[in-house]
Amino acid sequence: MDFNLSDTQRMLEDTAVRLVRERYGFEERTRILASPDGFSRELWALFAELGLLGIEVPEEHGGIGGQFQDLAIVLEAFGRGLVVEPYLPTVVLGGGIVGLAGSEAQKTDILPRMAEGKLMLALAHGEPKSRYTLNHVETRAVRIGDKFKLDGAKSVVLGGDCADLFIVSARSSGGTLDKTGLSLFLVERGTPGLEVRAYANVDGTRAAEVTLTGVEVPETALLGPLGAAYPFIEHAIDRGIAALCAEAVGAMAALNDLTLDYLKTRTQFGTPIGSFQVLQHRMVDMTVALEQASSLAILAADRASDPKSSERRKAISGAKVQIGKAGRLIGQESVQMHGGIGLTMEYSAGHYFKRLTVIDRLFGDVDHHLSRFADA
Amino acid sequence: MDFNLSDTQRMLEDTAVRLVRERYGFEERTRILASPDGFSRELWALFAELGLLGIEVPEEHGGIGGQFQDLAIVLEAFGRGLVVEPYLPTVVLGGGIVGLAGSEAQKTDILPRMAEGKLMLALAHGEPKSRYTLNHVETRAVRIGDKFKLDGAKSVVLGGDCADLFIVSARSSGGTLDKTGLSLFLVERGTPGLEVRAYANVDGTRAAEVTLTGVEVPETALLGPLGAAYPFIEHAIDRGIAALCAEAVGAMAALNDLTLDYLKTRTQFGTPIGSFQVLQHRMVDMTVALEQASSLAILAADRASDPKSSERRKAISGAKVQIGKAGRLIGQESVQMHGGIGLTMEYSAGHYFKRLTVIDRLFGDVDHHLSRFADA
Amino acid sequence: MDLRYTAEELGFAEEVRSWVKANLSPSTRDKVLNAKHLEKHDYVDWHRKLHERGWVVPSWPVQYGGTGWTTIERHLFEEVLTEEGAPEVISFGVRMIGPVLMAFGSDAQKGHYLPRIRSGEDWWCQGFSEPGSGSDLASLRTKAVLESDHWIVNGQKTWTTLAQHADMIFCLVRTDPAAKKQMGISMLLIDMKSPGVTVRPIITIDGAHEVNEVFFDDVKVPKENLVGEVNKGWDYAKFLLSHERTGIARVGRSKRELERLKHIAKTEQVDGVPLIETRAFREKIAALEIDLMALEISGMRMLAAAQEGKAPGPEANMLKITGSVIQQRLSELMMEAVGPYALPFDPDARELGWNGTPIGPDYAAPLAPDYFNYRKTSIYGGSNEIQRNILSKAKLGL
Amino acid sequence: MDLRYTAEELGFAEEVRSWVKANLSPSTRDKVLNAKHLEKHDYVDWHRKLHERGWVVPSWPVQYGGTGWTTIERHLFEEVLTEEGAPEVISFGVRMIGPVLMAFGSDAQKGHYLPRIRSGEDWWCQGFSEPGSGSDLASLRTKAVLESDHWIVNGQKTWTTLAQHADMIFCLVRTDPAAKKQMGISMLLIDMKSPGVTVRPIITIDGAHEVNEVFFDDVKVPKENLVGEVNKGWDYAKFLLSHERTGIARVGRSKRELERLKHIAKTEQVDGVPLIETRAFREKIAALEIDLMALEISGMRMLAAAQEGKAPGPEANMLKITGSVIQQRLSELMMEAVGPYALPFDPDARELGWNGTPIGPDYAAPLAPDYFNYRKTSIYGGSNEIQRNILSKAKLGL
Repeated sequence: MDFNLSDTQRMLEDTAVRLVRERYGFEERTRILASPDGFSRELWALFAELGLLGIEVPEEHGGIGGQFQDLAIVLEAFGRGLVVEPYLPTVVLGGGIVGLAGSEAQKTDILPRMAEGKLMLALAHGEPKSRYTLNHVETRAVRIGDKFKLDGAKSVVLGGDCADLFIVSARSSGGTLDKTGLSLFLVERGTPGLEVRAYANVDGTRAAEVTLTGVEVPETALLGPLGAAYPFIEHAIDRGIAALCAEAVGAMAALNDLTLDYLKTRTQFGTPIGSFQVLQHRMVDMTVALEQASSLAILAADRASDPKSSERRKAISGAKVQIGKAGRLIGQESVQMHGGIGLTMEYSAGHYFKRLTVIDRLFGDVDHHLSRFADA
Repeated sequence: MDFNLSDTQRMLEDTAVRLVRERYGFEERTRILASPDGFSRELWALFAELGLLGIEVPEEHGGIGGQFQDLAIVLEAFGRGLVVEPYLPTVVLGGGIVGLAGSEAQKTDILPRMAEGKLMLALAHGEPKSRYTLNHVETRAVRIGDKFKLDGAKSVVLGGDCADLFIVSARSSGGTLDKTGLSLFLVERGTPGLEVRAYANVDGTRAAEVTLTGVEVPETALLGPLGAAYPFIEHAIDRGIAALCAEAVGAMAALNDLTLDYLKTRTQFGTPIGSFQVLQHRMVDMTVALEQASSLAILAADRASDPKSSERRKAISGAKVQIGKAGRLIGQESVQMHGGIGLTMEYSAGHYFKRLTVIDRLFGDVDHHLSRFADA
Repeated sequence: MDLRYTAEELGFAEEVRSWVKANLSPSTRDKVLNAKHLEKHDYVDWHRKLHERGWVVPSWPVQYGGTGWTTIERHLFEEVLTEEGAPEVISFGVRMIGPVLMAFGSDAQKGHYLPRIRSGEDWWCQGFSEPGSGSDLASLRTKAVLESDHWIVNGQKTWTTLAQHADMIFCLVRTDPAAKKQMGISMLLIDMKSPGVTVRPIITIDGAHEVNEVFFDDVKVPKENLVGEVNKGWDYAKFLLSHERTGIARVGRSKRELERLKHIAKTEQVDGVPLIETRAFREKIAALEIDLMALEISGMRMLAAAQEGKAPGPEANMLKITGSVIQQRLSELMMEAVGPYALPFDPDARELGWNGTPIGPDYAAPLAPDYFNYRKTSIYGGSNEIQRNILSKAKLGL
Repeated sequence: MDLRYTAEELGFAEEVRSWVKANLSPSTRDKVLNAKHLEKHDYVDWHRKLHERGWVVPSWPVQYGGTGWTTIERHLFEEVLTEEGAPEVISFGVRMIGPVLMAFGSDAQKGHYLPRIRSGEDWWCQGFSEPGSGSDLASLRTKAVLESDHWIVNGQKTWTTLAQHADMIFCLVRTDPAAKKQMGISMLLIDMKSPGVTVRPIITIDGAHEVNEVFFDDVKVPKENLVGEVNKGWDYAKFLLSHERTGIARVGRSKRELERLKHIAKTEQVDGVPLIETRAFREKIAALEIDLMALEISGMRMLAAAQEGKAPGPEANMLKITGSVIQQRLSELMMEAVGPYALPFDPDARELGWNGTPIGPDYAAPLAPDYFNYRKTSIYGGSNEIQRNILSKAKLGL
C-alpha cells in the first residue's frame, strides 16, 4: 500500500496546475465559452505539446505510456480550473475505448493523431431512451456484404460538437436491453447519413444529438469483437466515471477554497461572516465531505484499470455516489453562503455549482450508482 | 375548516394536563416503572373516574360519546408525561376494534367495563414473522361444532402483560398473506391453551408474547364477520397510529422544552450553551420539525375515523412518516445537546428519546409508511 | 376542530375556478404551467382582469378595494388561481408598498398610488438590498439629502427583481448618516423614469434576466415622496417584510409543481418501467409530498390563528424556511427525473411560440435552469440563516 | 500510488490471524461477535495473551516493548484482531497514560507503571470530566493541595468508564486556584484503593453499567505521583487526547458490525423476501458501506502521512466525526432491521451461558440498547461540536 505520487505524477501535477493557473483564469474561461467552438483550439494544441493528450498512449504511439492515475491527476487540476476543453470525450472515453477494444492497426492509426491534438473523438453510446442503462441500445447495425449499415439515435454525446471521429455503439443482435449483441463502429464526421446537432450544456461544456440514417461503414470500422462489445463499453464508461470523480474533487476543492475565502472577507454586521459558528460548522462539514469523496476518487482511479468488473464496479459506483452527494452538498452550501452573488454569471462559484450538478447527472446519478453498488 | 378546540376538548385537555402535572412527575413515574405491574392501577381507576377511559364510548354504555380527536388530545398530554399505563392497548386499540367490529351485545358487555377501568384489553395481531405487514397472519382458526379452535403465536402484544381479554386475529381460510379469511376472536386470560409471556419493553411500557395451543372459544367469541375482519384490523391499527402520533407530539414538545431549558441553564466556557449559534439553529430546526409533525398529527386525528381507507391511509401513513423523522431528529439532537446526562436513567431526556424511538417501530417505521403512502 | 372545507367554502372555490377558466389567456396559462418565460404583458393583462373583477387585492381592507373574504376564502382563492396556471400577482405593489402606504402613507399618497396599484398602472419594485448590505440590510449606504423641496438620492441597489419592467421603486435610503444604523433610514417612493436612475441587468447562472442593479446618480425626488416620517424607514420596512413572509411558503405553487413532477416521473422510463414506479424515486416524491401536506396544514393553522386576530408571528419564519426548501427540492427532483437530458441548455424552448424541435422531451429545457434559479428561495426575503436567527430570538428566547 | 496490500503485508495479516484463532478464547469471541456483555476477565485474559506474544503495545517505541511495525502493519493488526472478535485492548493504559508517561513521566514512573500496563497488572481509568466540566474541560474543580509529601485531593469526576474495574486513575486536578483555567491544572496518578475514593455507578438508558462517578474525599496521593511538572497538566492532557483521537474512527469495528448488519438483514424477512433484498433497506446499507469504505481510505491516508513523519493533525478530528456517525448509523440500522422485536428489553439474553429462550430472534436483544448506547460516540472524547470548533480554527483558520 502506497499513497505517494510517482515522479511522473508529480511532474504532470505541476504541469497541469501551472497551466490552469496561468492560462485558465475566470475571464479567460469566459472568453473561451463565448467563442464559436466553446473551447480553445490553441490550448488544445498546448495540451498536446505538454503531452497531456497522450498520457496513457504507449510510447511507440507517441504517448508517455503512463497509467490511469496519471490521467486522474491532470483531471483534478482541470477540475480546479473548470476546464471546458473536450478532454474527457477525446482522451478518456474515446482514447480509452480505442485502447481497450481497438486492434493494433486501429491504435496505430488513431492514438498518435489524438496525442498530437489532430484528432478529436466522441463515444456515441447513450440514447434518447437509455437514461443511465448501458445495455439499453436500440441503434441497429446490419451487415450488408462487406459493409455495416447503422441506423439509430445517440443522445447527449459529449464532445459530439467537435469530434472528427465517433465511436458508435450499435446492436447487431438481441433485444433492446440485452448485454450481448452490441458492437462498436468508427464513424467519421461527414459520413453520409450521420447528422450532428451540436449544443452547449448548462455548464458550458458541449455535446450533440447524433442521428444515424443508413450510415454505411466498412468492416475495418468495426472496433473490437462483433456482438461482444458490452464489457469494453462498461469498462470505458467506468474509466470515464473515475475521471469525472477526479475532476469533481478538483472542482470541490476549488469551490471550498473560494467559499472559505468569502467567509473570511465578506463582512456583515461589522464582522467577517466566517465568525458565525453556524457557517463555521457547515464549512467544516463541506471539508469533511471533500475528504471522504477524495478518498474514494483515489480508490476509483486505482481500480479503473481493473479488468475484474465486480471489484471495479464497487469502487467506481461507490466513488460516484460519494462524489454526487459531496458535490451536491458543497455546491448548494457554497451558493447559500455566498448569497445572491453565488448565483450570478459574473462570479465563479455558480459555475462550479453547475459543473458539479452536471457531473452527478453524467453516466448515472447517486440513485443509479447506489443500486449498482448494492448489486455489485 | 375549523382549527378550534370544542368545549369537551378544552375540558379534556385541562383534565389530562393537570393529571400529568400533579400525578406524573419523573420520580413518580420511576416508582411506577419499578412496581410489579409496571403501571399504576390506582391511576387507572382515576382515569376511569375522570372519564378518560370512556371518551369514545357511547353514553348509553357509560362513556361520554366523544370523537377520536378528543382521544388524541388526552394522548398528547400523556405523551408529555410519558404515561406508561396501557391506555393505547386497552382504550384505543381494544376499545377501538370492539367499537368498529363488535355486535351490540359485545359492546354492551365490554365497553362499560372498560370505561369503568374494570377490564383491560389487548389486540393480539402481530406475529413473529409478520413484521409490519397487517395481512401476514399464520394463526389458524378452525370451527369444530359450535366452537372455534385457535392455534398460533402473537408477538409484542402491547398490554398483553395485564390484559383481561385478548382480541385475537386468526385465519379461517386463505394463505399467509391473504387479506381475506381473517377473523377476530375474544379470548379471556386464563383460557386453557393461552400462554402469556409478559415482559417490559425498552421504553418501560409492557407487552407479551402470546401463544395459542388448541385454544377453544364459543361462537359468541367471534368479533365481527367471519373471514372478513381485515378492514376492521387495518382501521383499528390506523386509529392506533393516529393516537401514537398525538402522543409523540406531546413527547416531542416536552423534550424540546426540556432541551431548550437546558440550553438556557447549562453553562460552559462561562456562558449558557444556548448562546452558541450552532445550537440555536439546530434547536430551531427541532422546533420546525415539531410544527410540521403536529400539523400531520392533527390531520391524522381528523381522518382516523374516516371509513374511506385510501384517503385515511395517506393521512395516517403521511403522519407516521413525519412523526418518525421528527422523533428521530428531536430525540437524537436532544441527547446530543444534553451530552452524557441525556443518556442516564436518572434524567428524563433519555426516556423521551427511548419512547420516541419505540413509537417509530410501532405499527410500521418510516420506510414502511413511506411506501404505504406512495401506494395509497 | 374539522379539517374539511365546508360546502360554502367549496362553492366559493368553484365560482373562482370557473371565472379563471373563462378569463385567463390560454397562452399565459401554458407558459405558467410549463415553466416558460412570462413577458410583462402576461402579468399586466392578468392583473387588469383581476382588477375588473374586483379580486386583485383580496387582503386589502374593504375601503381600499379589498374583498372582505375570510382567511380561508383568501387561501382558497390563491390556491385555485395557482392551480389553474394564473401568473402570480407581482407582490411589490399589492403585498408590500400598498399595505405600507395604507398604514403610514399620506392621504395624497394613498389617493394617488393605491388606485394605480389596483389598476396595474404602476409596476413597483423594491429598493432594499445593496452590494454591501445583504443579510445586514441596516448597513445600507444609498443616501438622500433634502435640498429645498427635493431629496437628492445617490447610491446603488441590487437584486432588484424585474426592475426592467418597473415604473416606481420604493427605496430605503440613509437620511441621517450620524444616527446609528437602523435609526437614520427613510423610505422614498421614486419614479424609475427620473433622470439619474440607471438599471443594469444581472444575468443569473440559469441565463435568466430577473434581477438588476439600480444606480442613483443625483436623482431628484419630490419631498412629498417620503413615506411617513423621516428616519422611520426601518420600522416601515419591518412592517413590510412581515407581510411578505406570509406569502413566501408558496404552498399552492408547490402543489402545482408536484403534479408536474409526477407527470414527468410517469413519462420518464427506466428500462421500460415508468420512473415513478421505481422504489427510490417513488419514495422521494412521497417524502416530499408528505412535507408539503404538513406545510399546507401549518400554513392554514397560521391563517386560522390570524383569523383569531393573532398577527403572523414566528410561524411565518418557519413557513418561509420549510416552503423554500420544498420548492428547491421539487426543482431538484424534476431535474433528476429527466436524467441526461437535464444537460442541454435550450433556452429557446422556453419561449412561447418557438416551434423548433426540443432537445429531448419537451418538458426538459426548464428543469436544470430552474433548479439553479430556485437556490434563490433560501436566500431572498431574508436568508434561511436570518430566519433561524429571528426564530431563535423571537420564538425560543435564545 | 497503489492501494493494494503487498504480498508481505498480506502474509503478515495471515500470521496474525492464525495466532488469534489459536489463542482467543471461544467464549470471549462469541461475546464480542454477538454484542454480549464482556466481563473483566475477558479483557484481562486477552491482554495477558497479547502480552506474552509481545503484541500488546505495537504502537509503543521498541525500547518500551513496541513491535516496530510499519503503520500499515499496525493497521492490519488492529483490523485482524477486530475482525476475529478479539476484545479491544482498554485504551486508558496503553493508548493514553502510557504514552504520556513515556513523554513526560519520571524514570521511576516509567520503570514502575509501563511494565504493569503491558502485563495488564494495572487497569487504568481516566479522571477528566466533571459534572460542571464537559466540553469545557478546563473549568474543572477537583483540587489537590500539597501537604508535606502528599497531595490531598478533593472533588468529583464523572463519566469514568469502567472505573469499577480500575486499579489506577489518572486525574486532572486544580493545583493553582489563582491561575486562570488551563494554567493551574496538574495530572496525578491515583491508586483507586486509596482511602476516600468512592465509585458510584451511573446506569445508562440501555440499562448498562459502563460509566461511573468517582468521588475524592481528602484522598492522600504520594507527592511523586505527580506527572511531569506541577500546573502543566493541561499540556499532557492535550497530548493524550491527540493520541486518543487516532483510534476513535473504529473502522475495523464498523466493518465487523456491517457484516453483522448484513447477516441480520439476510435473516429478517418482509413478506417472505429477505430484508436485504428490499430496495430501501438494501440501499441504506449500501450508502453506509460506501461511507465506511471512504473512511477506511481516509484513515489510511492519515496513517501514510504519519508514516512520513507528519503528526496526526486535524485529519484525526475529521475521522472522529465521520467514524462516530457511522457507528451510530450501523447500530440504528440493526435496530430497524429487526422491526417490532427491537422493543422487548431482554438483558439476560446478553449474558453468556444464559440458556433461556430469547424473545424473538437470538440477535435481537442487544440492538435497541446498543442504538441508545452508541449515541455516546458523538459525545465522548470531545463532542462532535467540539471537533468542529477545533477544525474550524485549526484547519480552516476561521
